[in-house]
Amino acid sequence: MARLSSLSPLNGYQKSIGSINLCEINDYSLVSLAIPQDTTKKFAKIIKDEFDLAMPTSVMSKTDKKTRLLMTQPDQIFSIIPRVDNPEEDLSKTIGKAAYMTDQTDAWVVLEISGATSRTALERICQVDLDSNMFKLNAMARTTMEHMATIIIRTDVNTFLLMSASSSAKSFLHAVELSAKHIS
Amino acid sequence: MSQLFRINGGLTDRSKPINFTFNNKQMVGYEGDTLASALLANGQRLVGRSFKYHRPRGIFSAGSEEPNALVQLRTGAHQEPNTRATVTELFDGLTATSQNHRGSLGFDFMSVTDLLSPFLSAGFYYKTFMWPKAFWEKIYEPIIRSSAGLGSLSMLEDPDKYDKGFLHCDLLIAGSGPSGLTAALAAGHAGLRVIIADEDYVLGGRLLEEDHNIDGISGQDWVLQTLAELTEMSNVRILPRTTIYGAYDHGIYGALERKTDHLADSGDKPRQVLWRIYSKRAMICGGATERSIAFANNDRPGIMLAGAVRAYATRYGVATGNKVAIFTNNDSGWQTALELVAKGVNVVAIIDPRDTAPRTHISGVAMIMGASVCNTSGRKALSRIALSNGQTLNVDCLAVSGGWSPNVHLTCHQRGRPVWNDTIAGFVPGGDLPVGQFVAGAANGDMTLGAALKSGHKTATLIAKDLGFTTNSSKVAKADDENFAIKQFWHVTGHKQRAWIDLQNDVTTKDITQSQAEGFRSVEHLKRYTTLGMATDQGKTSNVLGLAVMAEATGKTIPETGTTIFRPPYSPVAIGAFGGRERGQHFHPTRLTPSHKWAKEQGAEFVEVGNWMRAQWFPKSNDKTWRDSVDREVKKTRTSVGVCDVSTLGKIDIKGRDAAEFLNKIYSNPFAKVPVGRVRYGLMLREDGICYDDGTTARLAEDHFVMTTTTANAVLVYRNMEFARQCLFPDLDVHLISTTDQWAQFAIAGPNSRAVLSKIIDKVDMSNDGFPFMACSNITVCDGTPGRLFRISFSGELAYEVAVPVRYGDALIREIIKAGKEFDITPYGTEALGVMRIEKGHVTGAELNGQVTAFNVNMNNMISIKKDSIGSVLSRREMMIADDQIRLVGVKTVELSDSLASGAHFVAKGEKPTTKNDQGWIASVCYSPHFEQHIGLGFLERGHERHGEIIRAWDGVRGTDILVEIVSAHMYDPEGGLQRG
Amino acid sequence: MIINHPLLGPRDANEFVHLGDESLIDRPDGMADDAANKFHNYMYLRDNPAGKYRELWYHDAGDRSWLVVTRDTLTHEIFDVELARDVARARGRSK
Amino acid sequence: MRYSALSILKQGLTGNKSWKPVWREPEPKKSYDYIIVGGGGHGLATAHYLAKIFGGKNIAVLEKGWIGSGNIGRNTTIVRSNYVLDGNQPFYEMSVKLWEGLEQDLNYNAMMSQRGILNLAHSDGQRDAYARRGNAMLMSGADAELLDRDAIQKMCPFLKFDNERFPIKAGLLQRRAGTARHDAVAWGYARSADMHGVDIIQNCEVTGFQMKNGKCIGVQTNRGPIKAKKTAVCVAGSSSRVMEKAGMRLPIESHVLQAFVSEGLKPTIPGVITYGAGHFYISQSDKGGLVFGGDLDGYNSYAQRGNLPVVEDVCAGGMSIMPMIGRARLLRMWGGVMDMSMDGSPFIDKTGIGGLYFNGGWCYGGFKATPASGYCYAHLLATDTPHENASQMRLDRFMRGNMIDEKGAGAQPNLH
Repeated sequence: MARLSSLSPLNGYQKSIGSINLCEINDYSLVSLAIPQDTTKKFAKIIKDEFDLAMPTSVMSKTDKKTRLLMTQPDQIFSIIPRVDNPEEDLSKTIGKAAYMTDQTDAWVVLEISGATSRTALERICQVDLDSNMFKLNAMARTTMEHMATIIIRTDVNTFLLMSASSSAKSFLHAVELSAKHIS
Repeated sequence: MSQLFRINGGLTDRSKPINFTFNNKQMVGYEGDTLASALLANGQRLVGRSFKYHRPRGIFSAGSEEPNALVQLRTGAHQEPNTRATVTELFDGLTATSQNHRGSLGFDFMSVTDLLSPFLSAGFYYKTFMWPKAFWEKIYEPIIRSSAGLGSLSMLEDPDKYDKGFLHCDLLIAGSGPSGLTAALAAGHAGLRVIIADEDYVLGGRLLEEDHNIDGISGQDWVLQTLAELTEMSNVRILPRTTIYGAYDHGIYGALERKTDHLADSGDKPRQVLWRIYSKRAMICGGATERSIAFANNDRPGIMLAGAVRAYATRYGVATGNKVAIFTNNDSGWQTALELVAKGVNVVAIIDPRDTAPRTHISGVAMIMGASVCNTSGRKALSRIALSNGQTLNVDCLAVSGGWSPNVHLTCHQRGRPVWNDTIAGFVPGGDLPVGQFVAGAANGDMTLGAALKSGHKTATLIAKDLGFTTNSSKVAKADDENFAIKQFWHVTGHKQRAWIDLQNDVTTKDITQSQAEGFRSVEHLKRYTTLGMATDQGKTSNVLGLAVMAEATGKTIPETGTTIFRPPYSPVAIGAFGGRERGQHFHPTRLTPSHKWAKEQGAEFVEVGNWMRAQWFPKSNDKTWRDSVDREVKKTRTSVGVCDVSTLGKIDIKGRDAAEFLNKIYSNPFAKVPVGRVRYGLMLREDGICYDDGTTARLAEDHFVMTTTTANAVLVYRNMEFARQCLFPDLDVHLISTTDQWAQFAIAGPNSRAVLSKIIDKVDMSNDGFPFMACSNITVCDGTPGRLFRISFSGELAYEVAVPVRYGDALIREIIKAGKEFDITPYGTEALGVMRIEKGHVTGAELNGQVTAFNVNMNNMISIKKDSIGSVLSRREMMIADDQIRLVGVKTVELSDSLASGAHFVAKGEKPTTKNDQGWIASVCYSPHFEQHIGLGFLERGHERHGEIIRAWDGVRGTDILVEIVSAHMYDPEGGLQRG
Repeated sequence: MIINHPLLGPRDANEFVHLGDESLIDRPDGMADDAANKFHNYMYLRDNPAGKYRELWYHDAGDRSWLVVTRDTLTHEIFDVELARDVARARGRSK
Repeated sequence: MRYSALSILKQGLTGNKSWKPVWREPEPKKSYDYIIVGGGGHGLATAHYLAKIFGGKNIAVLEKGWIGSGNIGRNTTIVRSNYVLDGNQPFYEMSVKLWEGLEQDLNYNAMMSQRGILNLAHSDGQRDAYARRGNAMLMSGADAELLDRDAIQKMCPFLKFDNERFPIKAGLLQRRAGTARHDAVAWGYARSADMHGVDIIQNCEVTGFQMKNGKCIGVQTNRGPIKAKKTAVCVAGSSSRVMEKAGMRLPIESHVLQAFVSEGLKPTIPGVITYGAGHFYISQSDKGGLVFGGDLDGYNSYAQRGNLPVVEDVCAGGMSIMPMIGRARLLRMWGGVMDMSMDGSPFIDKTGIGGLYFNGGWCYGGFKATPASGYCYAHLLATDTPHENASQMRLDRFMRGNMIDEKGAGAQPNLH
């Protein structure tokens, strides 16, 4: 029997509005790593060894070319890695039992917004202060935009990753598109 | 009408004429005009009618404090009532009409109320309209309502767009007058992130309206120079047309920016943007508002605030009259006289109750000291004034200055109380300012230009230091301090006429004295009884005056009498702006199921369930009604097989060493010993013992459970479990994460469900022993796609739920349909789901509505007494387990042809439907294709022991009253053989 | 309002959900003999002070932390924000 | 002085010079039979009925500020009896009946305006819940109608019937519901109570209770001690603060509820309308202002002011159900302190301390309840037995498990 074909929340959406570029990112796998009580140090050492990355903080993500680590909750890390079929299995090879793993790849839609006026557009929906001195490169925040829970990460001066629930991806896209239209 | 009253000078662009109409009269103004300045330039005196007496009224002020000149702007769906002509930027094609009159503005039938005024004094309506009783609703009130109110809404949907936004700054400056600008300079130079906002479309505040010198150049040039400097600074954001309307907790300010109101067309961009500004510090530099003096008939068109007369001449190049007199109790009135004369306006006299004049003479102006204006005449426009010294003067404009009230509004928004200052005869900010807020300039009582410039700079510098910025001593702009001496002279007495205090609400000095006589002496009583300060201007020009007159009447001082504090907003804000950008499709986010695209292809009807769009039923061409579709889906599922997208159910991954122990505390029934590979139905209580949520939870590994919650409660259950995890059992090693959006989950139900699934699932022993009822397992489907399989049943049939990552959901539903073809598989929606669960007697939100106990739904045996779980203790309170409590029952109509409706109440045969005879109600109903009649679930007193009884289902609001038989809630396959088989 | 989250810094209160009095942490033992009384007082009776108040907030649109916020109910001034889990441990809810 | 068209005519012709104070300003006596603590709507109503109906004598109302300065002076003036539970509905229906005769009872026009309340339903489930409620209303002797979409369209053509998300499916209408002029209610009761000999004492703050072997024998005030045979607390908004002086903890939290009024407009909204898919309800005052509100801010507060998220949420709700109000301007926003009880329903009861009675926990439903609350409280004070329509509004109901939870929200005040 044919293997099931996959469909991303925005089906590979990409668009420019005025000086703003929007595109869906869907070439990743996302696994949540829950750290067993009182083993944070041990966990930190493992990701240092395995990913060569320091522990992310709840306001700063850590990243190299292929991996990005976010601390989404005091005892919870999101690891965003290149797309694999069964990421839980994949990661357990390196991390083993140091964390409880839950595949979250399909739970999120990831939208990249870039362009000279991206911040001006985000002003209309994002209540977090995105001033480059307050929200530096790789800074991250879990907040809300238009009643939708959102994770925002700065990946460049004018580039941000926006992560929101996959089931409401179309509403989320509408909110971001409209902000871009209103300021263009 | 040509612009007869235009004079030289001002900031309007004479090279850019603008056409507009007022009451359909074609007029011309210039770019830079407000509607008010253009109307005055065209000699339009009468612009509106007052609220109560429908008195003829003209333009009174030159700012947002305007009580009189309210017009209906634009037409059709864009019609905008109560728009202040004094702050409306003129644009080409602007149309405005006057409001609150029957018949023409010139002849208003309602002005009869003016003649009846003796009988319409303060609070008259509380004392009459009571007889005969029936007349109030039918006659009196409709009359009062239609004569009250000002402008009208179009009653059409607001066609404009709105938006919101969020700004952050170190220092927010409200107001761009002298103090605001020097503050912005100082803070900007120090490197603070500054936002300076002004409600006006040109920055500069009073410097635009008065002639001053700053640092040796004209005030207006200084403004331009300063703005140029500020524009250069990347850390300063200038927001014209932006009103700071409110001060909220912790440095948050509300601001309204008018984006396209000054344009003929919004060009599909937001009309206004509502900003939420997060500030570390804020400076209120809002200046001061002039007030009037109460004297007989002081409300006629042509009687204006002196500062406004000056503003129209200086900023707009408009003379407000051919013969102007000035009535002032303070020096600013004299400044007005000087500037008007300098601009060639004919000022005939200046009248001042003080004995000695502040200057020796002003050429051509009679200086009448120790006198006051005691009456005026001219019905639709001022023609003559009478003075206390017996003199009368023919004038068409009277400029009045009763002194200036600092604009303390934003300092009061957190209930702060201003304090009285005798020298300036006004209230200044008290000590209890909102945290982080400062006040400078006239708003703080620094009434002179020199002082304002200084205080702006000084305050901003202090703030910068306080925030840890180094302040390079930027130079302070310098200017002379003009005189501002004032005599506290509030109203002219010794007459029987009405002297207005609140122009819009027609509150006169008589109303105040009467209110005093009737015992309404506290300021709040005064306001409420007379409606003083309750109009659209919120008493900006009248509150202090009213207070002063009340103080006199009670023989107290003004501070003894009280202060008036202000509520947000500073000036009224369109409801549309507060509403923001979304009101239709995107009012709330929409959640789509993994099979949504496929279901749309099938022509499914959708229904909103907690933001999810769920397929309700799948119509087929030969279905005549929705019932045909639902019946078909139910029958097909019960006789062969059906499939339903159940991805909307909340799914929570629960992991950790202590996961089982944790669940044992969350669920009221035992969970500690659920074997791996098994599913258990769980009942969740609130701590107060009321049923809260239910669902199945599967154990996939020793330290891994997957919980399902109802669609509606998913978020709340998760929140409560986090509470238990973090606050009640902080040391348990248990971790939660929602996987609702991760998994596409389909229920496959019916005798043939096993056969269909076997074709899709990779190598699992599907036999009843291999995978029995309530089994669960990690699996792969369609050749290796990871998934999960649960053998659970909501329908009561042999049934499974299969889950794959959401991105495969669309493909999987198509595979399932393909695999089910040979069994004529049917997709079913929420309606069929509902029918089958009612037949089976499963409860949902319709029954578990937050009011019922486990006892009520006959599940109290599920509350383990061997352990301490959430809600168990309080679930055992006496009245929650009393014998006479309501119990869940099934109902069937006695007549097969009868139909049932939810919400009907149970009443015994032969009894009246009264509260006393109310025995319960029906919670859910459906037509059951299986029983071929209407059935339902309901709650009935002692219901568990009344099966077989016949009782009435009384539905008064729908006008039905039918007989039903009480049966067990488990109507379909009560032994449950089918789902286990 | 702005809540100064101990881990995330100042955040608009609209990201949070308010539950109520800090004392809701002190859940009585359901197996104790006078549990009925204890639970009644725990669930239903409140000091409801006009002034300093220690209350529970949940960072619903954020990191899902439960917080104990010390706030003045007359002025809304916030004095202190702590992680509820730490407070719970300090109040003796450890195993 | 009796009010009538004639009295107004006479006064008008003589320059409105001889209007008399609406109530006396007496000095507090040393002792009273009854002291009612709190000169708000409920306190003044209690005094009126106690004196006029139950023949109570020697009564004082003590108000710490000016009468009517509590929530009766800042609410959205809605009167209705559309509850579902038998612990509430008969009480509120009794209240509506008293409202209907109020003008004549008080000889004061509180402008009770029965222009109806319409609760909109946007789903089948909501419609059925309204049906259950409507039937409960009819059973209590109130009026109720379940309207379909067309009937609603005839009444309110300006509603957004085809909202893409929340189309209007049905509505529950109570025609006898409506609004009243809130301040006038307080003044009318005060005037009538005063005419029946009640001492209304403003600027008299109760600072404590006089206790003698476990009984309450009077109060301490900033104007000295005052003895009383029976002390009746009626200070919704400050209940916890006052009862704390008697050593009582209450099942009550104080929360802020905001309300809003627009600039004056010509007649726009027929009656009271509530939105079923957002937090929004609205009516129009006699002066033309749109009076509207929504949900609690959600946090405990005594500050009498709220914050922006709720303001925006309420207006967003309004715009989605009646987008024609977009160009009307919001003129004033304010907040009141709500006595939020643990199940959303009030208390009229003895306290367990002899001589001390309690009335409170009105949540945001206190205004409509004013007459019945006053009547039933007066009944309790005069007879020491609860009025049958208030028999479930007891302080011990949580101990017994007899919650009156209309919303089914549980023991969390900010959800009611």
